[in-house]
Amino acid sequence: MSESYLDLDVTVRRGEKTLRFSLQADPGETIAVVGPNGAGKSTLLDAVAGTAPTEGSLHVAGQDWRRVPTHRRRVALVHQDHALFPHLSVRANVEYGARARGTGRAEARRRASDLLQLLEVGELAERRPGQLSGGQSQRVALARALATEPEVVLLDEPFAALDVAVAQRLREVLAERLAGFTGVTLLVTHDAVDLFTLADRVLVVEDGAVAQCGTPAEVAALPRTPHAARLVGRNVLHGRATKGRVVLDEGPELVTATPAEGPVLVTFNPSAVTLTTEEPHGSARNRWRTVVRRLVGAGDGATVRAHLGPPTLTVDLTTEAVAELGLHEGGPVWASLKATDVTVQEASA
Amino acid sequence: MSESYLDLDVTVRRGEKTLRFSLQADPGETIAVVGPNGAGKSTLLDAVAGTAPTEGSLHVAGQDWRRVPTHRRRVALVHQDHALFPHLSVRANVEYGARARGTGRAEARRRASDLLQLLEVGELAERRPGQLSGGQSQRVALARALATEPEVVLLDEPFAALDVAVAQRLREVLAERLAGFTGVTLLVTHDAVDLFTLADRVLVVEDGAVAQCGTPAEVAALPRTPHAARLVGRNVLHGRATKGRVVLDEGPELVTATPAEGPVLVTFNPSAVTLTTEEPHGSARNRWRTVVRRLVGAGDGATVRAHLGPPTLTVDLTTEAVAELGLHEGGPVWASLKATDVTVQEASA
Amino acid sequence: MSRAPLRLVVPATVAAVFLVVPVIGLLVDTPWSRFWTVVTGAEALDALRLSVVTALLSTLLCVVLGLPLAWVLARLEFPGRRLLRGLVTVPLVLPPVVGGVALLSALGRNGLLGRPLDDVLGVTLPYTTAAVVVAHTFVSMPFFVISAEGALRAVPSRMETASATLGAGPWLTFRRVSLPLALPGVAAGAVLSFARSLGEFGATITFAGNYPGTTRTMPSEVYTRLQDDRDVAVALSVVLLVVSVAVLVSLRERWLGGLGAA
Amino acid sequence: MSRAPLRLVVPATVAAVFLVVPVIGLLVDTPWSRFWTVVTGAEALDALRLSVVTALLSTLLCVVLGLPLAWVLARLEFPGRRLLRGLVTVPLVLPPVVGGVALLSALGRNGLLGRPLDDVLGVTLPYTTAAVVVAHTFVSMPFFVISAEGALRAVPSRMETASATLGAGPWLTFRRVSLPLALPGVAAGAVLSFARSLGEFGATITFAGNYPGTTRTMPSEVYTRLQDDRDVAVALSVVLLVVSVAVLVSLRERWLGGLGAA
Amino acid sequence: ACGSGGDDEAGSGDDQTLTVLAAASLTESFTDLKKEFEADHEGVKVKLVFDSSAALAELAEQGAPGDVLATADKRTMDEAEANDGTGSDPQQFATNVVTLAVPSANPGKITSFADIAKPGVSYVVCVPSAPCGAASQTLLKSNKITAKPASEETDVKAVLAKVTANEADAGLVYATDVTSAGDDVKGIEVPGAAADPNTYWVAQTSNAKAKDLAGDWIDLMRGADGKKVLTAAGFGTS
Ligand SMILES: Nc1ncnc2c1ncn2[C@@H]1O[C@H](COP(=O)(O)OP(=O)(O)OP(=O)(O)O)[C@@H](O)[C@H]1O
Ligand SMILES: Nc1ncnc2c1ncn2[C@@H]1O[C@H](COP(=O)(O)OP(=O)(O)OP(=O)(O)O)[C@@H](O)[C@H]1O
Ligand code: MOO
Ligand SMILES: [Mg+2]
Ligand SMILES: [Mg+2]
Repeated sequence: MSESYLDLDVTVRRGEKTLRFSLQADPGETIAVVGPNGAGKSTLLDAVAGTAPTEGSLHVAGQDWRRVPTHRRRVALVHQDHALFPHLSVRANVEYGARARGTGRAEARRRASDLLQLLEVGELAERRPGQLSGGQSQRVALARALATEPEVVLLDEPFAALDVAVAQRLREVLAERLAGFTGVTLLVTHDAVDLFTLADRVLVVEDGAVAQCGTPAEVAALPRTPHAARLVGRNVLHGRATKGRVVLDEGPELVTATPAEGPVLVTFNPSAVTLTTEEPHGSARNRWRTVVRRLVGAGDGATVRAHLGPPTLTVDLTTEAVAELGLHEGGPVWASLKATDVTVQEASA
Repeated sequence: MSESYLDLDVTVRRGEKTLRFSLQADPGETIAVVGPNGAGKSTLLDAVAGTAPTEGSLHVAGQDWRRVPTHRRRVALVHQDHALFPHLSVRANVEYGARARGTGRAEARRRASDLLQLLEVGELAERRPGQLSGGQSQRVALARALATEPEVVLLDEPFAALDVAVAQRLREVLAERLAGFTGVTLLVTHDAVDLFTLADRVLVVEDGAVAQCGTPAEVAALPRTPHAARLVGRNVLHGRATKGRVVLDEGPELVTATPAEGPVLVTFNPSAVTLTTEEPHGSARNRWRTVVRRLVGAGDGATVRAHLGPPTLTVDLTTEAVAELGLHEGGPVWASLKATDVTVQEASA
Repeated sequence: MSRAPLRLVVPATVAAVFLVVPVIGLLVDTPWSRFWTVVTGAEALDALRLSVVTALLSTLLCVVLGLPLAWVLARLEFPGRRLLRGLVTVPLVLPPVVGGVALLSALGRNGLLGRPLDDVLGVTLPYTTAAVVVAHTFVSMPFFVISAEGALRAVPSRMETASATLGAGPWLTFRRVSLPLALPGVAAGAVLSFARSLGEFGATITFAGNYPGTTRTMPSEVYTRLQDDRDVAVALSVVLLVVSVAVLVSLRERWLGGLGAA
Repeated sequence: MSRAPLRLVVPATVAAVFLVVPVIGLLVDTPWSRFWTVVTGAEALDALRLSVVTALLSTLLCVVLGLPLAWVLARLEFPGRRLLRGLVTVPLVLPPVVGGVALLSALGRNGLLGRPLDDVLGVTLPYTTAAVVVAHTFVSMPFFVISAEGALRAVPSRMETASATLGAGPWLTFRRVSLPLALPGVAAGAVLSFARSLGEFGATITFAGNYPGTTRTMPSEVYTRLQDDRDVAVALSVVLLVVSVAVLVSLRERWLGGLGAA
Repeated sequence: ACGSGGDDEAGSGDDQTLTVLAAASLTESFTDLKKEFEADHEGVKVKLVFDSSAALAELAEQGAPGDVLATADKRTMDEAEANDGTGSDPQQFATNVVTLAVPSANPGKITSFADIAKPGVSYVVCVPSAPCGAASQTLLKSNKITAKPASEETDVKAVLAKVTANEADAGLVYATDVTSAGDDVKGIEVPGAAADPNTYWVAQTSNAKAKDLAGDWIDLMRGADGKKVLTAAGFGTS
């Protein structure tokens, strides 16, 4: 018998690949699952829901779920492709789960109406899924999952097709719901915002295995995989370290403040990089002549992507700085970076 | 005969709704199509592709496309739900378009291999779509569309299911492809990054009609719909203006520098808001006592969502500022905003 | 809608002509002057009523028993499934008269099941109206099972797993998801088996005989009248034809309407 | 795989028993001692060969003509489509003997099409092997068309529009997308029509006659022998049964294998 | 319930119903006799069950409902008797003579039996296993005709249908068939046919419930009224 609310240690076969996950979670926890495409995030959810053939152990609330068929596991799953029933109205789709678990007709209907209202698709209740836009169908799928009373909530990129405003509002709606929820939520996402707005912990999955598990702040500060690093917005470079220097796999050398040996991952924030038109003479020990590859302005900040040999740096600047430096795509520029701003860690993948 | 490369003025019926679009585009232009869920973005693409029944006029390169059946229109469409052929391998899916348009077997195969490689799914060529993850299938759909030689490229949220790193790389790949492309590209997106990295112009669609059309910078500076404003990251409030003051629909009054009358949209950047623990005594003419609703840290910046009566403000701060102010969720705080930082425009919707 | 390719429209037209012209020929040959007297004769009406009732009953049996069988073949993995599917196809290829002989050997007074049935319950099946229904069902159930199995197989398994994650057990999933999604194919199967029952002759006459009022269905009536008056037989066939198309149309709409809205 | 609900397994078992027991009865009644002599008789072998060949040819015709017809019914909007579908169903409900009469009235020497055919081309169809194929096709094509139409309807229209946006015209879309996706249903339809052809008796004997070697198929042979020696008839039926199941299995695998990989 | 209900209605349990199993070629004459019989026996209903003689013999052997069995040849009656299907001694009640039928238009220009051997003439016969076929074989042989038929039909009505529909130039049928076809066909005598007619037999079934009525029916058939009806249909009743 396990001590955690959710205690999982499973292997799943997908074609020739074998994926292996292990995870413990406490009641009320929301865990963001992140990782590159094809890492196995959806597969992990399938394993918990019992919709993929699974070996190993899986306990929820002290119950051995490997002996419980899918329809008796109290899960709520939002499929990545929604999987709405095409022959049922939106309302009937949402009522389905409650009805299947024995809720009365009136109560199921009330719950469905409330949820559809909450997700701002109340007026679509009588439509068929084929008559919905992508984002509308995404919201109905979310409503359908939330209409049941699950022990485990499994959300596979629930905000992917949503417009910004709705996504933001739904994050808040979900945050409120999850705050009062005593089960465990697994939320697959490619959006860093979800990590910081919804998650208690982040599970980083890479190549069919768990690569890291920690609080959002921990993962943001010290991401262990290139994907996690990029997700939280850091620059990521690969190289080999010897005595405080890192020879990048493609490109120049880099001076760091952390001693390390062997293959490493070097990460630093986009705002840690300073751009100048003249060669810089400050304290920054790393300086490279590069070329502005792309210049992107969003709101009143700007992002510069600069070539550093083949690797590309992402640099954040204010719009004024861009104007002052007279940056333009294809133009030359000096980039400098303090050794102390660089994080070095052993390469995990 | 029209003068633009793409000249479109159509109405499309969807259920009881009638949608109406009009748009002119020059050769080589990439137009981002943005708007809330259900606004009609996918429908616009369908109208151009000829896969939705359409009235009105539609000319491409001087040809009347309303008389051209879909399969003779040289379009490349990435469906929001991918619509890969489940019975064909990934490779055969990608070869399909080229083969249908008469390209030889070897050439089609070469092109498919190149594209799959480019989109980093080369090793999945022999798989069936049912054996792909969500993001893998998204990339295959993109490859399939790009393998043809279209006059018009229609991309419906092509990066939606992609992981951050891949999305970023594919944006660059796409940017390069589109740079050399002489046709017109319509790119539906919910991500502001796409506006600034890929688009020459932005078409804002709202409730089945074009609400705004301009360069990304124009739309970012003066978004005409709440959705566009939120997309580019601005705070959006609704209210009624009288003599330089705006009475917000829900919440306090606001002083602005722009004279206006009647219903208005008030927008300002998250970084224009200053937070203090004491009542501020500076030049800022708008100041409110509010409560920190959520506190979100990403990388080394932080976003604060604060209650202003019912409307919520988004405020960007540095992590240090958060620590200095001792902000915590539920804690009180003063927000101030200069009248000159506020943009006022007549409400369009 | 893009234009229809000639490569499809031309053979389709040939097929339609091929199927329709003989029916027209039949209508041309019909003795319209005597038509009314013929079709309102007591015997003809009896046979018609019997045919429609037994065909509907047998369709009902096909659905009630055949749908579960189709589901088992489509969804369960068990040893001998391929063999079972093969065996289910067998009545399809049996000439109907032989089907009747086979039914006698199974359910006749001295049959494998017929003898215990007779000894224990005192029920003899052959030569009764029930035997007509049994013969129809035996001949037409394979049509239903094969159509329905194909339709059930075509239901995406994602739909069924989605239903399971929402707490629906296999039975509820079958009833509320798989069956509605497979409905067009299932309905087509029911149409096929109803039609086959209506036209069936060989197995019925062999297993159930040709007793007016109890086992003489329209095809048997037509066969009988073919012996003495070909015109009457043709007129009866036309009636069968009209009635069955009418039943099919109303059945199809009632059924599809009813289940679709459920 | 979750457990099978009894509500489905029990009726499925009843259905399977109902379909299988008569076949077992037939096997029990088979005169095994004379079996070999009977089935290797020249007449039996002739009839068997003829049956298999004509049934295969007619299945081919059903597919070649019926598939386009199914597509037209499933995908084209035109006035009279519902009527056409109704008419296509008619041969299904016609008792087979009447089907034969109808074919004679259309394609016989004095038939609507038969007379011009005879006058102009000097071709008379009845009593030839071709007539057997025609009779089989007439009776079994509706089975194919209804199954195939259902399967084509079930192909999501998104797949067809996706194909069109990739530059594929309706014909290519049909060949490379709609047909492969509908293949299970289409194959089931072909199985049904092949099986129906193999067992068909009434229409064949009426339209094509019963001449050994050219038009006497297995069912006619069986029927003929039923008049004088029931044992022989049963033995022949068993042969028909075994051969047809063998053909079905190999056909099914070849076809599904072949097209699936295309 | 349906099973036993059907059984009752089929009539063997009810004295007021007489069920007659009759060869298909007797359809017209027995339908006439039924009217006469019902007029003579108030409250009695006659059920006529037509099928091939072999199928009827099978019915009698299986104990299917039926009081009287009338077959179109001796062999099937013998078979029924041998398998305990009969409840009284079979009696011959009619004969039928093989005749050549040609369409009234006579496309083959046939005037004698020997003409069917002319090149280009298509004729049809019954299968040898059917009674009419066996008789035809004998006659073709005795008349030294070797030309092959276009088809061997399973029963004589199928042969007649081919001739009436003008699909065949000639067909070997029974005299009764020529009579029933009326103006559609012409009959041509077959040399030697009258000497070796086909015989019709009748008996009570072993399962007969309405034994008295069955006797009455057999008497009617074999009496003057029966002979009149049978003769009118083209049977011989000597
Ligand atoms: N049926 C299958 N057969 C073979 N391989 C499969 C099958 N289904 C999935 N896979 C593979 O298993 C791996 C994990 O897939 P999964 O869907 O869990 O990825 P994911 O992390 O959800 O990715 P994404 O972000 O793209 O949705 C992928 O590499 C995928 O290609
Ligand atoms: N078949 C249909 N019948 C009725 N209404 C439909 C149908 N298809 C789409 N709609 C409606 O038409 C509107 C436009 O849909 P469309 O798919 O173009 O939206 P969209 O802008 O692409 O949204 P999203 O961002 O959610 O993908 C929506 O309100 C949708 O509900
Ligand atoms: O093939 Mo049949 O008995 O004539 O239906
Ligand atoms: Mg996934
Ligand atoms: Mg859309």
